[in-house]
Amino acid sequence: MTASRAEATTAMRPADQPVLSVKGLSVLLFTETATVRAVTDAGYDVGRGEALAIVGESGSGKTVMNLAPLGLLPGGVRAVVGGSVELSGEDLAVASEERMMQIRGRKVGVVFQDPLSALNPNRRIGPQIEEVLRLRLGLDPNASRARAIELLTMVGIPEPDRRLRLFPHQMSGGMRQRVMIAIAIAGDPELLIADEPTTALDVTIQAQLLELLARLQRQLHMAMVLVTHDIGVVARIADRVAVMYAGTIVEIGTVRDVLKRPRHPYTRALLAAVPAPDAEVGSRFTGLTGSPPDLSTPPAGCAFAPRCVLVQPECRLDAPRLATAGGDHKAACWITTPVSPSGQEFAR
Amino acid sequence: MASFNRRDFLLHALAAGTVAPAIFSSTSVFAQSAGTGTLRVPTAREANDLNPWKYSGLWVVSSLIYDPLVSYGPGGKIVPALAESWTVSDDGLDYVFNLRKGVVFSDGAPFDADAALWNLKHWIGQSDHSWLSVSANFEAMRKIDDTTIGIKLKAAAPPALIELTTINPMRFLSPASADAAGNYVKPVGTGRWVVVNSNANGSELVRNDKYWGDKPDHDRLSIPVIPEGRSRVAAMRAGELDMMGGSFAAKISPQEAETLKAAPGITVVTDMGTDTIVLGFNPTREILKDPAVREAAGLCLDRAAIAKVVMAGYADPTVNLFPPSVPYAGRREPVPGRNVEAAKQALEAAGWTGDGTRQKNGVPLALELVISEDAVPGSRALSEVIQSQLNEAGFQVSIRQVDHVTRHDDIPNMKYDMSLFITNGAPYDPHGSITIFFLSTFTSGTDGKMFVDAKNLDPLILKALAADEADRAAAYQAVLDWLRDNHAICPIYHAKRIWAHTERVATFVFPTTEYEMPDKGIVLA
Amino acid sequence: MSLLTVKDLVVEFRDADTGGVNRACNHVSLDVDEGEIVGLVGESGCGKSTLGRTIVGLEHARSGSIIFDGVDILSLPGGRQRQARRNLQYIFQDPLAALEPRQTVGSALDEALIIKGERNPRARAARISEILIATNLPSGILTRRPRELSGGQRQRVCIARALLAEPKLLICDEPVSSLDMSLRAQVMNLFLSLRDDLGVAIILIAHDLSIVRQASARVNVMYLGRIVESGPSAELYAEPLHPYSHALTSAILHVDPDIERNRERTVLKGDLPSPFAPPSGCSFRTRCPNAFETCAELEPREWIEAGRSVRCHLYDEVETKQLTMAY
Amino acid sequence: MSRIVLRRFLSALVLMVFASIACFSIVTAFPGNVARVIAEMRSSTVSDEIVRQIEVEYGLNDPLPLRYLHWAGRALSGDLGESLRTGQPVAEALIERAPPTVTLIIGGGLFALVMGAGLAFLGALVPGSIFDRIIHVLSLVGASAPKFFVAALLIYTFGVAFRLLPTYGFGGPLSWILPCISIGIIPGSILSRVARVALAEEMSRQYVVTAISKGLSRRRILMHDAVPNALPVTINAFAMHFAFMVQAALVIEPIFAWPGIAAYFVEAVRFRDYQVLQSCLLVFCIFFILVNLSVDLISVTLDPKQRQKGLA
Repeated sequence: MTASRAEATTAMRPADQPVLSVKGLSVLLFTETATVRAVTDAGYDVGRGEALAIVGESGSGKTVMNLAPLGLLPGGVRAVVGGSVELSGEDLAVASEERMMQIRGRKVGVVFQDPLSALNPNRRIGPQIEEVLRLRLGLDPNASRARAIELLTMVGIPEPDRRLRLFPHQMSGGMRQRVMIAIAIAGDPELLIADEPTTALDVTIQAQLLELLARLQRQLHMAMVLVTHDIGVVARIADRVAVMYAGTIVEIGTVRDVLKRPRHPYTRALLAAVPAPDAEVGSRFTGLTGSPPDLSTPPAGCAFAPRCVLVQPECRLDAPRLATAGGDHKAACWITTPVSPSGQEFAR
Repeated sequence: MASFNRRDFLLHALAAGTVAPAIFSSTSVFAQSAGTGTLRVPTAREANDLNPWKYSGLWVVSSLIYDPLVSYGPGGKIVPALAESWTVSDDGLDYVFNLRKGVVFSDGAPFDADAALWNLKHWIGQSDHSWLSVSANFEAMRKIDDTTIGIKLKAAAPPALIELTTINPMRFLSPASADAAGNYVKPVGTGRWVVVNSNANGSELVRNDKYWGDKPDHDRLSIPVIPEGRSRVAAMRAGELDMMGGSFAAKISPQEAETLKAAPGITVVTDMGTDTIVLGFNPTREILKDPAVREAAGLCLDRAAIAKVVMAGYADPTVNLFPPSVPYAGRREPVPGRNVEAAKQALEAAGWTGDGTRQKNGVPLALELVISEDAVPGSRALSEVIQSQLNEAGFQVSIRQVDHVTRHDDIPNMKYDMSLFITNGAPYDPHGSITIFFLSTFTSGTDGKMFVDAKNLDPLILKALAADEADRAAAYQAVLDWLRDNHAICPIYHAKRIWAHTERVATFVFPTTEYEMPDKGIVLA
Repeated sequence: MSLLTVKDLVVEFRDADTGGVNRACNHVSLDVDEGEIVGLVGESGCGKSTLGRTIVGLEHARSGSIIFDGVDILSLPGGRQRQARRNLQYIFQDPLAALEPRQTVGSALDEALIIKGERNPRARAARISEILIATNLPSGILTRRPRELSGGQRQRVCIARALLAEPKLLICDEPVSSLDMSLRAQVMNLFLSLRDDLGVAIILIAHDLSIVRQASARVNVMYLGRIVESGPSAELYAEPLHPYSHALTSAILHVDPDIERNRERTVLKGDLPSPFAPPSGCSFRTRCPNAFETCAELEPREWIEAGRSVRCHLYDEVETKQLTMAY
Repeated sequence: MSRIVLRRFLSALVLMVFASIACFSIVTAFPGNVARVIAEMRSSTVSDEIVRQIEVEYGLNDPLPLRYLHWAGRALSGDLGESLRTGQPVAEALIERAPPTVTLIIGGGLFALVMGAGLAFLGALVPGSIFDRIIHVLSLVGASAPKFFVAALLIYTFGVAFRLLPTYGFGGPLSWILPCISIGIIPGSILSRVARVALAEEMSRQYVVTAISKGLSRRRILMHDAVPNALPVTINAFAMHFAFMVQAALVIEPIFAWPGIAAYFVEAVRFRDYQVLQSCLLVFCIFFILVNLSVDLISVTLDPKQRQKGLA
């Protein structure tokens, strides 16, 4: 596998170079009471025009994995990031703070979960969009205003010039999230990270925004990382999906591979927990027993072992790594996806 | 300011540049200005109303502006002031004053018989001023000629001349400065100083170039108001004041005196005080009617220790009612040491027995000592010492500290067992304190009594007050002897007069009384 | 028979500064039978929480009646109302906010029993251990504080506390929306067992439609203070009558990407209008893909047939005919 | 918004009425015979007859509510009576003594504001820097040091030891420095802490993460987002301490021999000059209420939610 990947890299034309390339990413979080290994040895690529969904329960590390390398963790949280995160071939780990500001403004756009708290409540929408246009793109006030109107139109906000004068609380949740998306795409980024973009919204609004995100991604030819816990959302708009559990990617592959032929018992359990549209009314819900491990004291062996229906004694000894389950579909499970005899998976 | 071009701006900037140093050099209104002729002396309170016929103004400031007919000289000698000479008839009822010729008020109005009588009319014989014997006994006054006036009394008032040396309401305002109805408008006198302004900040005075006598050595006198003792000491040490002190200007506590003494360039000067701190007994209280109790209290006091500890040595221990600086102060009595044993014996003999708090017929020897810091500064510390010294002999003394207003309610109404009093001092003594604190028939309404005995003491007092000069010393001595023999009061100490000055003051001369500001004889370096 | 009958309930909020009126419940009627789980769905701001809160007495009703267990609550004086609502319990969306942070689970549960009037500590302990078993909580949890619990445990503690009052009806306002999907199942299954084992009736207020569908026998769909459609949940989901219900059910995402990407979805345009200035006529008309002139002029009446009801002008013409999807 | 403003104004008015009743009753409830004090001011000799005469003259024996109405009525027309001690009209004295107090309160307030906000801003710009440590130390010292001690220390250092600044007196700008610092340093240090915490809290909010994701610098976010948003909390805290500066002025004015309203009050307390006491207390209460009112109005203006609501 190593050899084939190396070949692939050299064979890749610059145009096909992944927008985001993450290798061996680890994130340590320092909270007041403990040090938490929030992400362990994660790796994935996202190409131009591709949407990668990252699913998992809360606390699985899916948000931290995406935001920590960009320095976008919520205030007060200190993090140490290991491994490499390359954006269009540029290693973020060695970028200066000044360069990071440019990268954040121009190359990456981020949409956060709760649009109300993600916008400054005491400033009008206009300045909040325009400041990035002026400071990062160097537009003059007239141009930035025109561009802001254009952006609001792009995200489907009617009467954009009037809306620019509103405060966040004067808009609905859906409108606010559209504003947030407008801000995220303002710098014409190559990568859009959407962190649970529809979770805080009503179902009818969720549907609108998923359509919007999918359309914008196609239109602007962006790479997109979509962090979500809703498998339905994944099924709707993602190309590929990575399933996270306790800070590690336990399964990754195309949406069709992962959702229709899940390898990892955790992926299977997640899918089973979604109520079926044809389930009998009044029938019991399917869920997982137990709870995720405490990442300040990570367990030996497979982190999912205590909750796993397929668990075997060896699962508790050594943590499985991602092994191919056919093509790009990989899973980290000793039982369902044993490492191929060649042992090449260990060579990383 | 419609157009403000660059040239204007530069002009303004230039002006600001020249003005700024001026602003910053006169950082405080009282800071030393370019001339060296300003003497800076603080007072603790503002001068307020300088109306010479009212009592609300600050007398130390009034004393600089207005002159009396006669002045209080050293040892209580009456010396000429606006009156060059005077005669008193043998019956003591007719006073004739020959006014100094050529004296003018600082506004140019002449001081003559008319001006003098105009002033006297404003107070003499009126009820508000009846505490002054010259006013209480006033019958008539007349202009004899342009520079001679006469005052006629109904009855003899031996202290009359001394009273005329005092400040309010005795002193003379320019009739030209009054309004049409003859009411006070602004402070204009014949004194050495002229008021430039006087407000809550303080008073600014300039030399009166029309003054009839020796004019001041310096041309300005600045009297800032600094209420806090700590701040006055700091200002003095910072070189922002030239001198300070006095009972009524800006009192220096013994502790502050020590601080000032230690500061470089500051000299602390002291003089024998003219007043006395007295532990007085309420003679209407049953317990205190027993002379043994009063005697025992006196025996318990360690006056020397009190003067040394409470007053840091700025006091002379005493058993005399008046210090020698007051006329007719009487024979000096030796200050006895403390004798608790004698006190105990005196109490035992009088029937006060028992351990701890003594009792007699089931009545405990418990007394309340009412004090007020406003009336007698340092009362608190002094009262605590008294309390502990008396307790040793079997007294039980409780201290009640009250404010100014309560004291002025309780003391005149005799709501106390013991209290600390302070004699009036020069120029009011000895007649003032003898009358106010001991004469049973006199009510000042504010001061209370140190002791009264209508039957035995009053005749002695009346005799002393009426005595002519030849008999006066003996008559006062009789009063003082009676007080001593009856253990009527416990004088404790005479506080020293304390002033401090910097090296800017080359010569410092104490004023004759504490009611005045040091002025004559002050020479700046 | 009906355990709870809400009839023509009107609840209004007045904005103190503008004086505007928000009619959060506009002549709402609702029935809950004993031992029945009834779903109440709609977007935030549609009045579903207000309805629940008014039933338990957290909001003041302007008019209408709430008949619970045969008693017309709103006709009673204040003190008696509380008494009449004794068998009604409310479960909040955010269990952390509903629990006193410094209080241990044990004392929170104990307190609920003391309020109920149980004086005997031994009896209280026994009752608490029963309830822990019923809510599938470990007994070690009694000494812990809310922050030390997982989200699912917290919500189950809230439910346990509510159950100690031996309610006949639980009103659960978004009980699982703050929980991860794996935990939702635990809590939802608990509700189902409560109904089966204890006969507790439940009003399930939620915006997660798939969960409501599976749990409740009947579903009510609310829009801007009105119940626009109600009916047996299987039928309502399979064949929604109201265009709004149709949009809601259409918003349920399928986990199979092949199905999900190829199905037709009704995506509503725009947002919920301001409840202070609802549209004339049918309040849904501004977002309705089927709206026509009448919708702006008249408020639709309620059409009822065979256990299903709908408020929509699309059914004006079919009137007596069987209610079927008319679009 | 006008509705909110009107409501605030009305409640301030009602408060003022209550405050005036409180001022009046507190002062009249003091022990001691006021009439005797008045009599003493007129003459060294006080007879019971004069005292009774004064009681009638000043209506001191009237029932309290009547006396209040009299007093309040005259106060409304600007007549606050005359000082019992000096005979000066109190209203005139208050106007005369306003400049030092106004200078002290405003100067001290400005110092506190500049010091508090400045330190907090510098601290927030580089968390954990020397400024943060200064804030920490100051807030500890500031909360415990008595005002007179701070003043004494400043007087000794700048007046006595280095003779850079005047130790007393109300004169030119240089004479304002020490008193304003003395009165402002404690609220300033408390404010620095409050503002620092408020800024830290703002900087930990999600919208700051958004701003960082937009590629903005920390300084810009601090200036454009955190500072404006931390303002209401800071202003509230500042206003509280600003209002309490009146209390500090009671100490500071006498120490620096500033003839202000607070010093006037202190002296009036000593002599139970109850006309002055009532008026000063009333002035203080009105100041308190006005400060509160302005904070309320500022908060309304700063909060777009309230502002918009009113406009709608």
